[in-house]
Amino acid sequence: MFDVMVILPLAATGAGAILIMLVAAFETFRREGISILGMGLFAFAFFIQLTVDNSGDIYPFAEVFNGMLVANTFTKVAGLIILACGFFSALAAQTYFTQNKGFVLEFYCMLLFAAFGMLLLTMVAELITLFIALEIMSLAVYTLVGYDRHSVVRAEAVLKYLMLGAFAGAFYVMGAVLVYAGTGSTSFAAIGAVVADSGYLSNPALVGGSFLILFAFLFKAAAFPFHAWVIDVYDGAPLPVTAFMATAVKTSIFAVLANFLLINPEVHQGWVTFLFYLSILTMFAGNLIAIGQQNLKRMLAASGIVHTGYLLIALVALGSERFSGGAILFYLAAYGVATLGLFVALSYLSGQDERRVSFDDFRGLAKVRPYSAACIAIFLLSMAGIPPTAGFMGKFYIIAGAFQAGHAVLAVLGIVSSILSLWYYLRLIIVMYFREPEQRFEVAELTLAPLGTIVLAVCVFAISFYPVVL
Amino acid sequence: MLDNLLSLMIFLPIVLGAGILLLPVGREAARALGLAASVLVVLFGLKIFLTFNGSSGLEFVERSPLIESLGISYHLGVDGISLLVLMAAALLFPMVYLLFRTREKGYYGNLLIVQGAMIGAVCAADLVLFYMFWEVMLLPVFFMIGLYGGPNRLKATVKITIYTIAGSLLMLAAIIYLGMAHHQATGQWSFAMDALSGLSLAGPAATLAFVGFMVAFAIKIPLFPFHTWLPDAYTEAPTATTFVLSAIMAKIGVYGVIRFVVPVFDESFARYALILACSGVVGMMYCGIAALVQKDFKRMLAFSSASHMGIIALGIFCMNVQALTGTLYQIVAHATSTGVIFLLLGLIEERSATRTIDDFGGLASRAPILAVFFAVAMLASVGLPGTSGFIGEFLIILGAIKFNAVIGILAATTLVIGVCYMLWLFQRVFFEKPAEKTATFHDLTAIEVLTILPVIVLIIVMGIYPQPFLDKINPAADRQIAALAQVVAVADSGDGAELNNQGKN
Amino acid sequence: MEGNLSSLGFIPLLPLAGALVLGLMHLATCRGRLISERIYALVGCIGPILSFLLAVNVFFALQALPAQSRFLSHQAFTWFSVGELTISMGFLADPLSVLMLLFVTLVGSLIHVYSIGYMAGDPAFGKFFSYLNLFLGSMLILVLGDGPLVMFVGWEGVGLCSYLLISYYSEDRGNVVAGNKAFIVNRIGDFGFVLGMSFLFWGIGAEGFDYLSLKANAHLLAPTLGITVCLLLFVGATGKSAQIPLYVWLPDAMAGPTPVSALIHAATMVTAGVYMVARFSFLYAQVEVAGLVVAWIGIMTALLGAIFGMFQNDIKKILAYSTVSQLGYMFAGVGVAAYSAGIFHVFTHAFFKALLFLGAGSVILALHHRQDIWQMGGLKNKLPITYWTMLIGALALAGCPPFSGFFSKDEILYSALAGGHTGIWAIGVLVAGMTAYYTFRLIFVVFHGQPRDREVYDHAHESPKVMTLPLIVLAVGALFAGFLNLPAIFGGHQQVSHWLAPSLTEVHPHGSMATEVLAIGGSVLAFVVGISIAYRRFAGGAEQPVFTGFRKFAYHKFYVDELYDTVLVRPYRFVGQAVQRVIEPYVTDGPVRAAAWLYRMAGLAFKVIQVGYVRVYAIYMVIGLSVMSLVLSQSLNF
Amino acid sequence: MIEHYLSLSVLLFCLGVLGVISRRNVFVVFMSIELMLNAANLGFVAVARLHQSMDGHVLALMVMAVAAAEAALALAVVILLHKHKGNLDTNIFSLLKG
Repeated sequence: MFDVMVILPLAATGAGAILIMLVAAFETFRREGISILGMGLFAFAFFIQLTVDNSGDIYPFAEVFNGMLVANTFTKVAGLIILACGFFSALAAQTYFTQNKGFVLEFYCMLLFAAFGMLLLTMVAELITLFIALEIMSLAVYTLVGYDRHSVVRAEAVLKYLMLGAFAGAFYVMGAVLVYAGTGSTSFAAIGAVVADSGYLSNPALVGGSFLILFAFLFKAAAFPFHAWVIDVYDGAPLPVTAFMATAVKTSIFAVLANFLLINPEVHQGWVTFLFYLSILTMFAGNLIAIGQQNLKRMLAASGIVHTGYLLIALVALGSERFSGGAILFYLAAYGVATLGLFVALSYLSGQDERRVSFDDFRGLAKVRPYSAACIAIFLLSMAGIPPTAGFMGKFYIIAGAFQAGHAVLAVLGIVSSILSLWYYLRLIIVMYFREPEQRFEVAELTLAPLGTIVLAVCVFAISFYPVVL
Repeated sequence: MLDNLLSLMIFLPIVLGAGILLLPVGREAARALGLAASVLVVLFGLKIFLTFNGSSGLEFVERSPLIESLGISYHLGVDGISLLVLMAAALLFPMVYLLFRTREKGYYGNLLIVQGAMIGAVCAADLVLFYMFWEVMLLPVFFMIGLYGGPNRLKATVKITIYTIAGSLLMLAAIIYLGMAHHQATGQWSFAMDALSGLSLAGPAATLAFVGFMVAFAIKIPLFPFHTWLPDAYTEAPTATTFVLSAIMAKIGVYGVIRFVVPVFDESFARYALILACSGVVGMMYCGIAALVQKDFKRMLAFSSASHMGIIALGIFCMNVQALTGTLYQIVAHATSTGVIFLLLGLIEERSATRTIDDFGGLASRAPILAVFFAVAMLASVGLPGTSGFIGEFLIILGAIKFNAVIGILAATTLVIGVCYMLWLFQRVFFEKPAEKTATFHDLTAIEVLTILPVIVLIIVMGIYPQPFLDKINPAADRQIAALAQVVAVADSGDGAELNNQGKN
Repeated sequence: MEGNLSSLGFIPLLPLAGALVLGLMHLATCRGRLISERIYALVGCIGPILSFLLAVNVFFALQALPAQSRFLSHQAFTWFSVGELTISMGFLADPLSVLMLLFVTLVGSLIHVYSIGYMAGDPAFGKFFSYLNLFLGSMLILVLGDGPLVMFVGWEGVGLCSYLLISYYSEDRGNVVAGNKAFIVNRIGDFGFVLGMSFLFWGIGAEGFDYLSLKANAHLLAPTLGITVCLLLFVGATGKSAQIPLYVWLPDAMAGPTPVSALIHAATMVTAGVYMVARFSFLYAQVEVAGLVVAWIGIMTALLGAIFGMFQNDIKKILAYSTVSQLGYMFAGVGVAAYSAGIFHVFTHAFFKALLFLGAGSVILALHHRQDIWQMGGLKNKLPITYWTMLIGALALAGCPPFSGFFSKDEILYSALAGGHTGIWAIGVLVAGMTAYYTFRLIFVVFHGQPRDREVYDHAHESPKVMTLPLIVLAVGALFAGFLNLPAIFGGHQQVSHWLAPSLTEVHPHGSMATEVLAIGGSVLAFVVGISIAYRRFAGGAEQPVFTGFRKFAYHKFYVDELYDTVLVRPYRFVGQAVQRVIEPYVTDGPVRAAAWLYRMAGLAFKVIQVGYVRVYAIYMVIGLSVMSLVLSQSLNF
Repeated sequence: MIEHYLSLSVLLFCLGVLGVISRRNVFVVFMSIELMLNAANLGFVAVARLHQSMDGHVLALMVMAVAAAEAALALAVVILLHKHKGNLDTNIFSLLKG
């Protein structure tokens, strides 16, 4: 019975996706109805996930699924974050499509499918299930990016995403092959056992395989030097989808990455040095890309790279004993709230056909729409890590973790990079507040997004003192 | 309600300010609210000052856990070191609301928030809490300069914000390092000052952490050569912001050094005290010289303020009770004098719509009362005996000479340097023939006089009868110096010893 | 051994209170002058006169005590106390301070009265009296302070008042500049004073930082530190008392109203330096070197002042330089450890120099603010009182027996000679002659001969009673003050020296009769020579001479001001400009700007890399992958 | 013995990689990716044989299924692109850059 509870959110999203697909077949449902339904399903799944309390590792239906899924506090919280991201992306979409063309009813279906893949991804304990989950998520997201057939930009975005995604996916499979060759099994537990008795570095096939798998994850997480796609794709994708990618995808990827690295402490040890340098490169590359950008979506994509860098720091510092992933998840939550907040705000401020997406378009926003501007400022400050926002605490945990793991250098460089990141976060605030308005920022009336923005702005402070165990 | 007075002093302004910013409030209402809140804070502040007895350590303590897993707690308290800074942050604000009556509501709202945050920073006894207030108190300044500043405000606001946040983020790293060090020592995260001051830190990491703290505070004070954000910021900022920055926020930097750096990093502090002292003295002379040639009234005063901060900071690095007490005293003395000077400047600017020194002249005959007030504040800032400025400055010079004769002699040049630019300014603005820009200049109104008069009186009283104030801060200063004692002994055997040796043989 | 006398506190307090009241009255009514000058004058004069009476009272109280225990003190309250340092706002009345007290309050009161006439009709009458009261209060704190730090309060206070009063006519730029000059130069002196005090404190101040304790512990002071302290304190003295090299401010200070010049820049404030050195006699007595420096700088200043005084045309400038010169004498006196002689000269000088200045003021007022002596002449019939009183003053200054100046000056020269400082004595005699010369040059040109400017002469008229009365009183002082310290050779008992003895550490040189005769003869001779030359040159009403060569050089004061300007002021300004224009933007702020610029450039570089070709992105990935795998294979070596 | 299979599979895989980074025609690129996946499949079955376990074969089937799904999407994208530009050169799709 309990196992059912564990996978119920999963089932709910999957079933919901299919449900929407079916009702979309009938013309009876209008956009509003569908969007409410989609949001409702996300909320429903969220609350189930919330009610499930699972301490320790649970392998739901171990004998049926052959222990390819595992649920624990970590997966639970990750799932919560993903579902919340899904909910707010849906909310953003609801508003977004009141003033943007190219809505298809299947949008929410795809959203739910993607969420389904992500939830699965957080829970997998076996390589091939992982691949399937990854692909469910990816295919859904590809579709979300490119479903608007009339826009060449979307087409280009989906081309880039799909091509490079599939490319990386192939590497993943190859990695799986090598790991399989090295250990004779694909389940994390078995691999862990093999590492435990025969050692890790002494097993070239395993090392090479896990290297390729790692590469695939790093690609999805847009770590340097595999970041190039993320900027163009975020730019090309519709705003709600970008929001979803920026938050939910990142969450699921880091969840699975953490799980994979913790197959066995040795594996983690094997990659610490790598992740160390990667995190540094990623942070600084992200900053350097971000300062050059004029377009907010691109800037946010680049800043997303920077945050990937921070998360990599957290991965480096993973205390492999008593792993709770607290720092990672808190950071993901904080980052998710701020990013979603921005995208939700953009989804109604950007106006018809995403007219306003560059810095200069938001000149003097504070004079015309003070509350929106205030919320955006709050989100930006949270991203920059100014207390008492959640972003600050997130950074705090990560830096503390880095120190605790003895990576003072990483901690200091993380600080330095957040100094650099002030540059472009402040820039938007300055544009919004200190410049004179040139337009009226007219937006569609009667939409949920403004409300959502305010809710998220409150969350920025609300979750900031949520206790987390390092 | 009055048992957690400090929280009240912190959050009454912050909440009110946030309310003013968020809710649709008229500017008049905003000003009234701001005035009311600041007056309340003044009353609370006076209550604290009067009921404070400096004998024990922290008083008015409030403590409740914030994040157990990291040992972060909401921990407030006042002691002799923070008392006078707290007074400076609490007492001076009503003037702004009384003198500048026609600003946007955001102006008043931000003022409230910055006051609350500064009081918080002064009272915080937990490093993370301190850091939070420390960062929060910058944001209103950022917005005030950007929204209500002068023509080049954008450049100025970006510079001050990135400069200071950069510094404080380095401090954040150092803070977390301290917590980690405590964790290593005791297996328990903690950021409480009492816990951390017990740590014995050594090695390069500790030194780096020390540097992290010092950089943050050096930027805020500002210590030479980290002062370059100051002239632009002070000049472009609206009067109230300049007042806040120069009168109080800079002092909080000094306070931070005394409160956090000295107890925790005593060894590193003693080792680098000489260098820091040099930077203080050099800054004093450098900015004093730069002040002489400024064309812009406000910019000149900005440099003069920076120059004084140099000498004030010097007092910390001399590591003897005279200098330290001098600094703590000078914090208030300079806050009052500089505060009055900048506020008067704001009034002058309002009346004559110019800041170029050469446009002025003959104000003394046009506005005698204004001239007298300005003169008193000016004399206090050049340290004339009988004004508050002298006590602190003399104590600092005295201590500096004990610490290191050369430093002391250089420090004493402030007597001359300060008077040079100040008198020249006074001559060109208040004396000589009235200029056409000041032809229609009218003197202070009754309200303005009544607003500023108390501070002027305070300046004089603090110069003639300082002992009550000193009694409050002496014990704390003694404790700290005593804690530093053996480290100072090490340092003295190096440098500051000639005098004592001469005294013996 | 020391008693308490609470009335001491009131002596400075009264004028200060007066200053406050006057100032408030003035500020309250400065828009429209509602208060008549009479009230101002009344309020202004009460303070000084009461203080004078109190001073007299204190004098008698002190006299009642046995000679060696003549110390009355009053600790008003603890000023500030930090660590070893404890300063109480305390006042000390001992023979030395009481002597100063008496003539300061007396002269001060007289000049207040005089000012009623002189400043009549001034728009800021009240302000003037407020400043004057403030000055007197500060001066009294200076005199009565029981320790260096309390003295320093008055020290700076009088400096401030001097600044305020010099730039009293602030509409005129020159006056303000003169005021700034005075304040800044004084501040340079105070720089030395503060350092001196600090070193002294760390030397022996821990047990108590008032004169009596310091005197008690003086022997503990290390010699090197002792010299440092003495010289640093003397720097302070040079600033305040216009000695080389800081004398330059005093002549310019004549920009102030004449009573100010009389009170501050002749009688009282400028002698503070001498008083201070005498106060620290217990230190200077320990280190002869310091004393010698003081003496030589003093005598050199005397010479320089005399030289300049001989070639000035402005009546006040002449007197100003004579003040500089006389101050030089005083320092020569205290320098050769003849402290009582120096102080005695301060005492007499106060009378005759104040007298001369007030006389000059009356002349200037009579001639409607003309100050060039070459526009005057033959005024003795027009202004008889002024003439006779000034004549007395001049004789005293010139050192004509039996006028006061003669005795005091002779005392100094005698001590120098007896102390074996023949050089100082010789120069002193020379200067005495020059003094006689320029003093009577002034007298003859102004009062004798024919009027040079007829219609000025015709409009001239004697000043009102309120001004001439103080002249007369001072004249009496100038005439008889000398007899207070009549040396034995004239059958006197040197009362002043004996009176001062308890508070000074000095050894009276016991020169032979011959020395004494030589000294007296020298000064008398010098006087005669000087006055006779002056008589031959000017008594007959000479015309303004055209200065050439050395005289021109001297007339321009050896171009010292210009020198200071080029050596100190301009370079200082230049450095300021350099800091502002070059160092600030490029050196101190340079790194910051450079970093920002670099950051932006790097950002552009990344924009370029982001080409937008998906294939290229794939290549990036592969490159990254291969680099990583390369590193991997290296690090794992398989 | 197994090494040969694995090296063949790696070789094919590298060919696929080369194809992806060297060809500009979208179609060919996707074919190269398919090649990479099939190389992996070869590896799977070989290793399955080595370990005498069925897992590998199952995995290969799974991968094929996923590959098919991907291919379907890929074809859709190809058509989309062709509709927009009438050309399948990846380089002409570079509106998003900088």
